Amino acid sequence: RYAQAQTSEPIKLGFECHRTGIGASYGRWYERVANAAVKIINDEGGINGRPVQLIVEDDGTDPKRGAEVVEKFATQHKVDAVFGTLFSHVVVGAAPRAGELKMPYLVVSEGTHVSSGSLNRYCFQPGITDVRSQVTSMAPWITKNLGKKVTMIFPDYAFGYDHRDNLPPAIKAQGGQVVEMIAVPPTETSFTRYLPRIPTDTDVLYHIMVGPAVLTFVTELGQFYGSQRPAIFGFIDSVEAVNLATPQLGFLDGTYFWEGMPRYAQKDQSQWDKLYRAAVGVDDNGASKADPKDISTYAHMYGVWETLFTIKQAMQSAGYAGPKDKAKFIEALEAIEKFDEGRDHPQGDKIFNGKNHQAYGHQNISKVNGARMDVVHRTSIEDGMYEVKADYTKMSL
Amino acid sequence: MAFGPFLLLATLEGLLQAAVLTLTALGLSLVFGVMRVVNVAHGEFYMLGAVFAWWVASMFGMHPAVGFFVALIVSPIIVGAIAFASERLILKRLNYDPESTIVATIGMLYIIQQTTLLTYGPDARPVPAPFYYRIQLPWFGYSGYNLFVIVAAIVMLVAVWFVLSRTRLGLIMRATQFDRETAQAFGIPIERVYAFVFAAGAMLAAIAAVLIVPIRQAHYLMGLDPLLLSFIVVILGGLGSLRGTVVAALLIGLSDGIISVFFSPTLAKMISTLLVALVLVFKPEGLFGAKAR
Amino acid sequence: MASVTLLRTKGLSRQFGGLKAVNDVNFAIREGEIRALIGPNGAGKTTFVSLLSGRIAPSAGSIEFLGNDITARPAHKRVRDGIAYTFQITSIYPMLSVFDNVALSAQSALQRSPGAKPAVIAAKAKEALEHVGLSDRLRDRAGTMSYGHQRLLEVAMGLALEPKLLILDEPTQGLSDGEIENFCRLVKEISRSATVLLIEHNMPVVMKLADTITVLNHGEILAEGSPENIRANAAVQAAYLGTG
Amino acid sequence: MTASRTMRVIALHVAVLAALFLVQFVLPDYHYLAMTRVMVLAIYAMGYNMLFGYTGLLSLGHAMFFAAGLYGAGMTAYYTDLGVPLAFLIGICCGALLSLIIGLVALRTTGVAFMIVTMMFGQVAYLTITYFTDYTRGEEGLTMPASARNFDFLGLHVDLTNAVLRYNLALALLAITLFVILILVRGPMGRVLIAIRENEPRTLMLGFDTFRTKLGALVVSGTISAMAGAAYGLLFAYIGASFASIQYSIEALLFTLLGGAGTVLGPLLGSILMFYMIDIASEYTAAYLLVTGVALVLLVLFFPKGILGTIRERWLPWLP
Amino acid sequence: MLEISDLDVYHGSSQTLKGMSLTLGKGEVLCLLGRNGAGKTTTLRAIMGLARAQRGSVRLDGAEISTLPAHEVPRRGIGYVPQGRRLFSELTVRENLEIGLMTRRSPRRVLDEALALFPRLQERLGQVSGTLSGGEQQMLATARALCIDPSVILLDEPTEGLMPSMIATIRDVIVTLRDHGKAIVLVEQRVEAVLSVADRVCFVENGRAQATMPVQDLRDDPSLLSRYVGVG
Ligand SMILES: Nc1ncnc2c1ncn2[C@@H]1O[C@H](COP(=O)(O)OP(=O)(O)OP(=O)(O)O)[C@@H](O)[C@H]1O
Ligand SMILES: Nc1ncnc2c1ncn2[C@@H]1O[C@H](COP(=O)(O)OP(=O)(O)OP(=O)(O)O)[C@@H](O)[C@H]1O
Ligand SMILES: [Mg+2]
Ligand SMILES: [Mg+2]
Repeated sequence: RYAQAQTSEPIKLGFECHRTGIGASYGRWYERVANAAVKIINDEGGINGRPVQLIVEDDGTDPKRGAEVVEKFATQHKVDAVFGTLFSHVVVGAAPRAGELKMPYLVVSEGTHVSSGSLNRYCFQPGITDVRSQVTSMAPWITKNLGKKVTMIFPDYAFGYDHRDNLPPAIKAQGGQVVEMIAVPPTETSFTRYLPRIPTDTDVLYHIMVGPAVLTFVTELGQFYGSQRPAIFGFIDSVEAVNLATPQLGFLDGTYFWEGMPRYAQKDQSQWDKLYRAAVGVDDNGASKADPKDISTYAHMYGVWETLFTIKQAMQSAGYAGPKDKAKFIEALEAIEKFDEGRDHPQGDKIFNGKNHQAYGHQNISKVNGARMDVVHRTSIEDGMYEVKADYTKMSL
Repeated sequence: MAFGPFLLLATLEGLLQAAVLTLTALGLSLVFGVMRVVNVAHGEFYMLGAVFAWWVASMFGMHPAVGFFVALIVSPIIVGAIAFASERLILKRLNYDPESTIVATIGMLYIIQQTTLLTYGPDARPVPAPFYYRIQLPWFGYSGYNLFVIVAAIVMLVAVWFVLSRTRLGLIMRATQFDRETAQAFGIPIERVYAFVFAAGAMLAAIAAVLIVPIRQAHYLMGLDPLLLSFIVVILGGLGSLRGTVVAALLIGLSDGIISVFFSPTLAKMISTLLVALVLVFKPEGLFGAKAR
Repeated sequence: MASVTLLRTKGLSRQFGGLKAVNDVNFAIREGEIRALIGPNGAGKTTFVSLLSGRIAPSAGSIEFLGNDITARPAHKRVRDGIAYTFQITSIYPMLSVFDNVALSAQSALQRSPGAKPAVIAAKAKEALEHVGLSDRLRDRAGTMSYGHQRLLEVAMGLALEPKLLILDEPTQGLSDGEIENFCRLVKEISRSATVLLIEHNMPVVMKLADTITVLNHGEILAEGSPENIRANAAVQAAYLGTG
Repeated sequence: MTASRTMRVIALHVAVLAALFLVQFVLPDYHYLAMTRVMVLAIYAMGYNMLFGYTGLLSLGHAMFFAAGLYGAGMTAYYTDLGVPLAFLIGICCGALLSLIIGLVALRTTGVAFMIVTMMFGQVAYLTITYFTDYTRGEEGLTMPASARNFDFLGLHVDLTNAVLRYNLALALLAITLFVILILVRGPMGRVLIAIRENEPRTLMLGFDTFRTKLGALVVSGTISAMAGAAYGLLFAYIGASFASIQYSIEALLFTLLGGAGTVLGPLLGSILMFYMIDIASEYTAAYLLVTGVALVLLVLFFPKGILGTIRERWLPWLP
Repeated sequence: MLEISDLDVYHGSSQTLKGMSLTLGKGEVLCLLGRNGAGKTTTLRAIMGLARAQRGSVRLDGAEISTLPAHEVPRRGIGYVPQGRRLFSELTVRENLEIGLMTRRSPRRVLDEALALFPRLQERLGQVSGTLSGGEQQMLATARALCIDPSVILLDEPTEGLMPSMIATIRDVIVTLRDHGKAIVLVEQRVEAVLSVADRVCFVENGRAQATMPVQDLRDDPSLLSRYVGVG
């Protein structure tokens, strides 16, 4: 199958995976997606006629280990590129080492660290839209449909800051107002006592939580409010990998969530979503086909898939033959302008900005209807555009 | 929300945390007090308690209450058995040397935690509460189950207090902690006492975990927080003082909740941690400790 | 020289809860003497010397050493001033070698004259061990020695401090008769360069060594005088000696 | 004691350093980078050992000293243009100052209370970093700007992205630390530290100011840890709050206990072992910490005093 | 009733007991004399199972007890007063005594008898034992051992640190116990104290019983003393 290649040496891709630590739920699914995508790539003849070999290293969701893992990929496994990292602090911790080791580092983290230009030329985020763009595109719909006075609850942690920094201006731009910002320390396991801080005149409660305590958060919100509650809008991160059919979550019925890619197969499900679901082994409810109790991180993990196909695309257009072509590979990535919806990009079409290395795509807003979610609105790409100041291409390679 | 209700809520939450913390800390205190073993794996016994509760509850899926109460009995027993075995296999052979046992219990921590990750997985999983009852107060709603946890913890506490201060077992345990050799010379089978104490300590943590798991979910990393807090409570309360443990747990439970009425959460945590640390600095023997050891 | 007062207490008291362990004690010791402090168990002897050494703080009263008020001086400074204390309950470094135990004392003594070489410390330590007859056990771990030998080590540590006032709290406890004899000789020798305050229950030793005896009872001084006087004192016989 | 013994000790340490110097010519790339990192962490552990191994004070908040160096140096390099050498010095000073303050307060306690109090101060330090997220970016952290990767020092151009330079810088710092500690623990202070560990009341009654000695040990220990932190931040270009978390305090404890508390080389050995144990095990299983756990338990069963500690006890009593 | 033969005990690589042998009959006081470090305490610890014998046997009424776990030994009726008292220092006097009672489920009567011997303790039942004076602690240690209602009592330097009148009390107690038919092993440093209570004397040297003789022999020939323990 790899007949036309000068060499059948595999292309090695380092997958930096949160197998353990607080990111483990995501890591597990990221790994499944990566395996599925690589299988397809290899079945179709690999990249430039060479098979792709996936090398997985666990970073323990820890920035120090993350940096070590990047070093290990670069110098021991001698991979051609590294991808996959989710948690912001791990990305930020490992990025400098990737830059210095001249190792292409493609993350799937949503964070604004890539798009804001604070990392380096070797860091890319082609598979998933950054939080700033997500938030910007949500704001108009929120203010128009749910209310103008917004209270936000977010983790006092990197991921939360992207929301904290970007939501208020976006809401304000729509004539709304963020009336209270409640930062919850990342170590918190119980939230009830933060809830009274929510002003009574709040129209919309905007919540975003990560980590294992998310379910507690939602449950306690339910206990607190009962049936009289403001409109609630959340980022799906709060219930990623969590079964919506859990009795405690009944309270979420009628609330809204941002989803990168809709967990429940929609009526107008695209053929690409169908194909992608089948390849990864996810059923129509977003759970593992093997175990319906094993819920995926569906709204995010597509980013891994799209990143892998982006790598393939760029390597092919660069005629990538080995590590000496890394610069060409980077430039090829930067030269990408858009992705079309299709098998390689099942979430939808995207614009890619080669200057700040960030992709911009459509976002979904879904409503919880009796333990499933249905998309009620899909934003346009333009909704999420903002002025890009960063320019990595000015940095040397 | 007005200040009063806010305070009420913070207090309720503080009581809940204090209740669970007291039970967990009591287990640690027992092990530390009697065996002089700093059991770093204590939090993992707590975690195991929650995980086994999930496991039992999902096996007895007929009614949440059935699953829960079976778990309340079965889970601590399994955890106790695991603790018992590890005491026999590891700690005993180390002769309870303080430094070695720290390393060994860190090792146990990893073993338990990672085995859970391999088998149970990285997700947080809920256990249904035995009953669902929401108390609607004029300002907010509150879970009736939370109040049940507080009461259950108090009942457990009284039971432990009775055993420690009113029974022979308690006397034996207190004697053992001062002088192992002399205790043996008076017919106390210290090996059995130690294994029992270690298992009992773990079981207390497991009970606390089963009580809390309908509110907090079982997760393989959930052990760290209770471990650290328990240590603080045990030392702050004064070693071996049951009353101290309760008071310290209340203090810890209530302080950052109430302080967070006035400050932002992270700042509140900073201030309350600092305050508690300073209490210890100026009263190193703990609030109710006899004297510094 | 013999008449110079080395240490004096005025109204020294210490209470434990309601118990007056040491009660209004006025006490003075002259330079160069061997003073014995005796009294029933629980009379407050250990408490009294703990006050002198600064291990515990008095509830009232003052302590004067070489004319200076040292009541508020921390314990370790008193040691440097020259008040050394050997514990009634053996307190050594069980995991360290016998030599290191004593070397620590020697090092402390030499803090007063800085710039001491390790060789000097070693020499002083060995000399002190020689005195108590442990010089053949330098390398042994202190904790593995028998109780009696640990007591001797304790004394050696006191010696190596080169104190002006050496307080010995029941030093012959646990020593066999043979060792006691050596010990008496040792104390005599020490007394040539230092003042000794000796707490003892072993009456023959007290009678043989002491220049003056102070008897403590219920935290108060019951009697003070020469060995002969004390032996003849009816109150002392009743309170302490039993028969006499 | 004797001159020959001193020679033997010096020879051993010089040999270890020489070996570390020489292996750089044969180490494969990855291990080259890894060893650089391990050496910096070993410095941290050695600082820790100064307090725990020799003085017997178990601190669970040492990450705060590491973080003081990390942030002191890192924030200086990130926000000012004072230059890297000055930033490094500032990092060390931050650690020294912090350890002095913490020492004055925390040393009023002993034993487990000390352990808990330091842990809580450590938590406060961690929370402080996350509280000032506007400057620190909290958990996410900051990466060093390009200006902090290249600088001129004494007329030399230093490029911190150069792996060879980094390795040898780390080694130099390690060597300095090693000899400072060696001199301290073999000198009169070392003996007093050990005496405090073994029996503090007695040491006080031997006329030593135990509080001041402990404070000294804590400051030395904190400063060394801060130096490791400062070096870490500057060499690897990242500072983040997770370095101040309790896990990193426990890590130092673990390195020390594994290698042998109260031995000069123990923490170095412990750091190397622990790193490779995790690194190798993680290639085979996601549950590499399970392997680590089993290894720890086995180690402690057969080497109860840590590796070097047990070797010293059984075979080489002269080991410092 | 107690028979020890050929005990070897090691501490690490050094041998502390080298073939120690003793016998003790009912109602007899056997006194161990010897220099510091001779192995007297170790002998008692070996009887109690606290020091493990590599070789040799300890028989109580003919039954082997050296292989029992340490906590079984007191349950067979051997009471131990350790050197240095070793009380449960944070427990009260009463609790210390209760620990003794617990061992053999002894009746209350035993406690009353023990307290009758030491009226001083009666007054201080509620005090934390660590704060007792040295002499009081020694009484408590002895009383605690009596609480297990032993048939054999091992006393390791019970008069250490006691005032003369108290030494006399302890001596009287030992005599009383003997008269009650208890067998007693007494380790003592003070020869005069020994002479007045012992039936037989055993000189311990270098980990073995060098010579055992009726106390009368010692009274008759004080030079024996200097021969075995170096006292003139
Ligand atoms: N920390 C303490 N708390 C309470 N009481 C104490 C404390 N220390 C000593 N005592 C009491 O003070 C009294 C005097 O004790 P001290 O140890 O001074 O006696 P002593 O004369 O040395 O007796 P001995 O000859 O038995 O050693 C005793 O009754 C003792 O119980
Ligand atoms: N735990 C131990 N480790 C090593 N050696 C020990 C230990 N215990 C006792 N020894 C050694 O055994 C020997 C006998 O000690 P033992 O305590 O039996 O003497 P003893 O006759 O009771 O002396 P004393 O009259 O001083 O109490 C001593 O030389 C001592 O060094
Ligand atoms: Mg006394
Ligand atoms: Mg003895």
